[in-house]
Amino acid sequence: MGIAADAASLFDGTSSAYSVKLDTFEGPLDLLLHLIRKNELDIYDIPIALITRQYLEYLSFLKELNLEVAGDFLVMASTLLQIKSRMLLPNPEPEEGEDGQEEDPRAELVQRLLDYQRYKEAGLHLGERALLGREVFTRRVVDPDLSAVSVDDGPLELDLFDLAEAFRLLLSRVPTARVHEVIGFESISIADAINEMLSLLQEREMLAFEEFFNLDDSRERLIVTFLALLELCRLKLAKILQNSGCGTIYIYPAVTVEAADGVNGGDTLP
Amino acid sequence: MATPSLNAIIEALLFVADASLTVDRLSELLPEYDRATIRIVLQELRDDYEARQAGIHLVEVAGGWQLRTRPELMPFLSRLVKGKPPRFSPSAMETLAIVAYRQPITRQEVEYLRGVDTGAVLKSLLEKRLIRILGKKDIPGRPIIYGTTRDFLEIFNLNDLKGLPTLREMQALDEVPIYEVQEELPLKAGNP
Amino acid sequence: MATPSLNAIIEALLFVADASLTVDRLSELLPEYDRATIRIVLQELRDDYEARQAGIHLVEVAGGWQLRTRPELMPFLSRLVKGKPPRFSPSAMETLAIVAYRQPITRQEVEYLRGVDTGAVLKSLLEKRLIRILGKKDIPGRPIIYGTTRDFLEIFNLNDLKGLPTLREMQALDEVPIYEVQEELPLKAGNP
Repeated sequence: MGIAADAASLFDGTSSAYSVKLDTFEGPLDLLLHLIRKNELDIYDIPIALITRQYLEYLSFLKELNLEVAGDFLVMASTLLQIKSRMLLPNPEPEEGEDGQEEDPRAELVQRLLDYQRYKEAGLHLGERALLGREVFTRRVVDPDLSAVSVDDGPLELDLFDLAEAFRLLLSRVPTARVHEVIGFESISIADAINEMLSLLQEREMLAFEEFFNLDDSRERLIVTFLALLELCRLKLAKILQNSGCGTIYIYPAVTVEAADGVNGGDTLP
Repeated sequence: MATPSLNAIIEALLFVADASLTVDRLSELLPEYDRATIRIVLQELRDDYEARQAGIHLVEVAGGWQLRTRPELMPFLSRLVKGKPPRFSPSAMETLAIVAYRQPITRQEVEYLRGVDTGAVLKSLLEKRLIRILGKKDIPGRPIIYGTTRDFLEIFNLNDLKGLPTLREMQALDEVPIYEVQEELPLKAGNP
Repeated sequence: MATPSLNAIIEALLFVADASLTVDRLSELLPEYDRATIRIVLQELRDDYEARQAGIHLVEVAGGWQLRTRPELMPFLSRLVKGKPPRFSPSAMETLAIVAYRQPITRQEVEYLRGVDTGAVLKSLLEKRLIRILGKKDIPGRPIIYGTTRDFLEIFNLNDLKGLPTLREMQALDEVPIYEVQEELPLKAGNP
């Protein structure tokens, strides 16, 4: 493979820099692992000053080549500098409430490097498997006799990404003015609440105002429920009735789904 | 299986081929073997399948060789096509997405967004129980308003509509992250 | 062949199926046979192919059974098979491994582990149907959570996620570079 080896020689400036693909490191963690390996360092005791210097050297080298240094690399650079400066500071007195164990400022970085190394390796192993379509093949021929008998009556299999992506693509295609015109209300949770209420009303035909509200619900939820109720009334999908000034408020479905006229819940009430 | 046998190689080639393979084609694919041997192996394979009374047999068709299922098995095989998940067209997905994200919504509004007639698609979504009629909007013409169903949530494995990925999240997958303005880093080598 | 044997029927079904067939699906297709018998026949067929050193073998993949060519035959088959083989960049493999081992996982968590922005990689894995949106995490902001798909299992020749090799314990970094370490790979998806 020798990808890392190429990068190393490139980095040392000992080989023709331009012949090598520079996009060699998958990210700052990859670069750090490379530096640790190259210097034969103990990952549990990284000499942070050395590593930081070499890391920054690499970045300035990229800059010299007029290559854009990805933001992720800069983020890591500032992390390294931060760790370095924390290590330069004298050990502060352990704060009250702490167990006196001073945490190594490098600890989090070490853990990330170990994790990263593990997943990078796992990725390599995955890639070495016999892959369908690469090493291994199935028969992908549709039997002509069978394709004639086409009855699609199985369960639907749909993918959430496809749905969301379909919507995103549509909106990117449609002029924004049109999109905004159609938007009734933004919040999906109100739509949810409306759906729930309509289901409830279909089952019960009449509900007391209180039944919509669960006292355990969060404030936000109560507000959403109330807004949904108002929306239902605005759309004329629900009716509100109250017996007396302080009596119970009842909600009725006002949906015109061919309601058989006659005795329904609404008529029996005063 | 140290070196694969020619029998295995030809069997696998016949298996993946999307049409019958002639001896010519096989010789072309396997220049390291001679035609006569290839021909013998084909006959051996055919006899093997025959002897095993397998579900597949090797037949000569249109001047070439092809693995096929035995015709007697057709009644069993045709069951396989039944109960397959129905095909879902891009326009159905788009319409479903609009209803999901913009409900309650009228057909007119859906069509305004899509720019095409959507009656048939809405009907088919209703039949598949992915959307439902919520009621009629109280505006002139009293158009029907649509929303999604419980089945819709189940198919997409959602607890509620809040589980739908937001537009912003979908767009974020395309975007290069914008880093907050960074202070100039001391990129020069050496200690500060 | 008067009455076709169950072996022949199942072999033919496997031959024409466009994805792996689970025992459940086979029982559904063959109500006249019981599950236990179907299971036995599948094992018999697998052993048969094995014993014949055929070019095809019957493997357990993505929870079902599928006829596939043997990996050793790839050099011969690539001459015939059209279409580009799947190719994955190191960053795609890294990301896929993280999603596979850590699912359900958010984009933010993936990015913390990789140290780089991963939006584009996630999107391409979503488009290749190797990962999917599982839903949203119940934490503030409700970020999308990702997991692997059935296609992932099929393409990577895995029967289930438990079939993923266990992550190796860390080795000292100054030892052999990791990519030179060759572990024996479980090329067969079937159970031992």
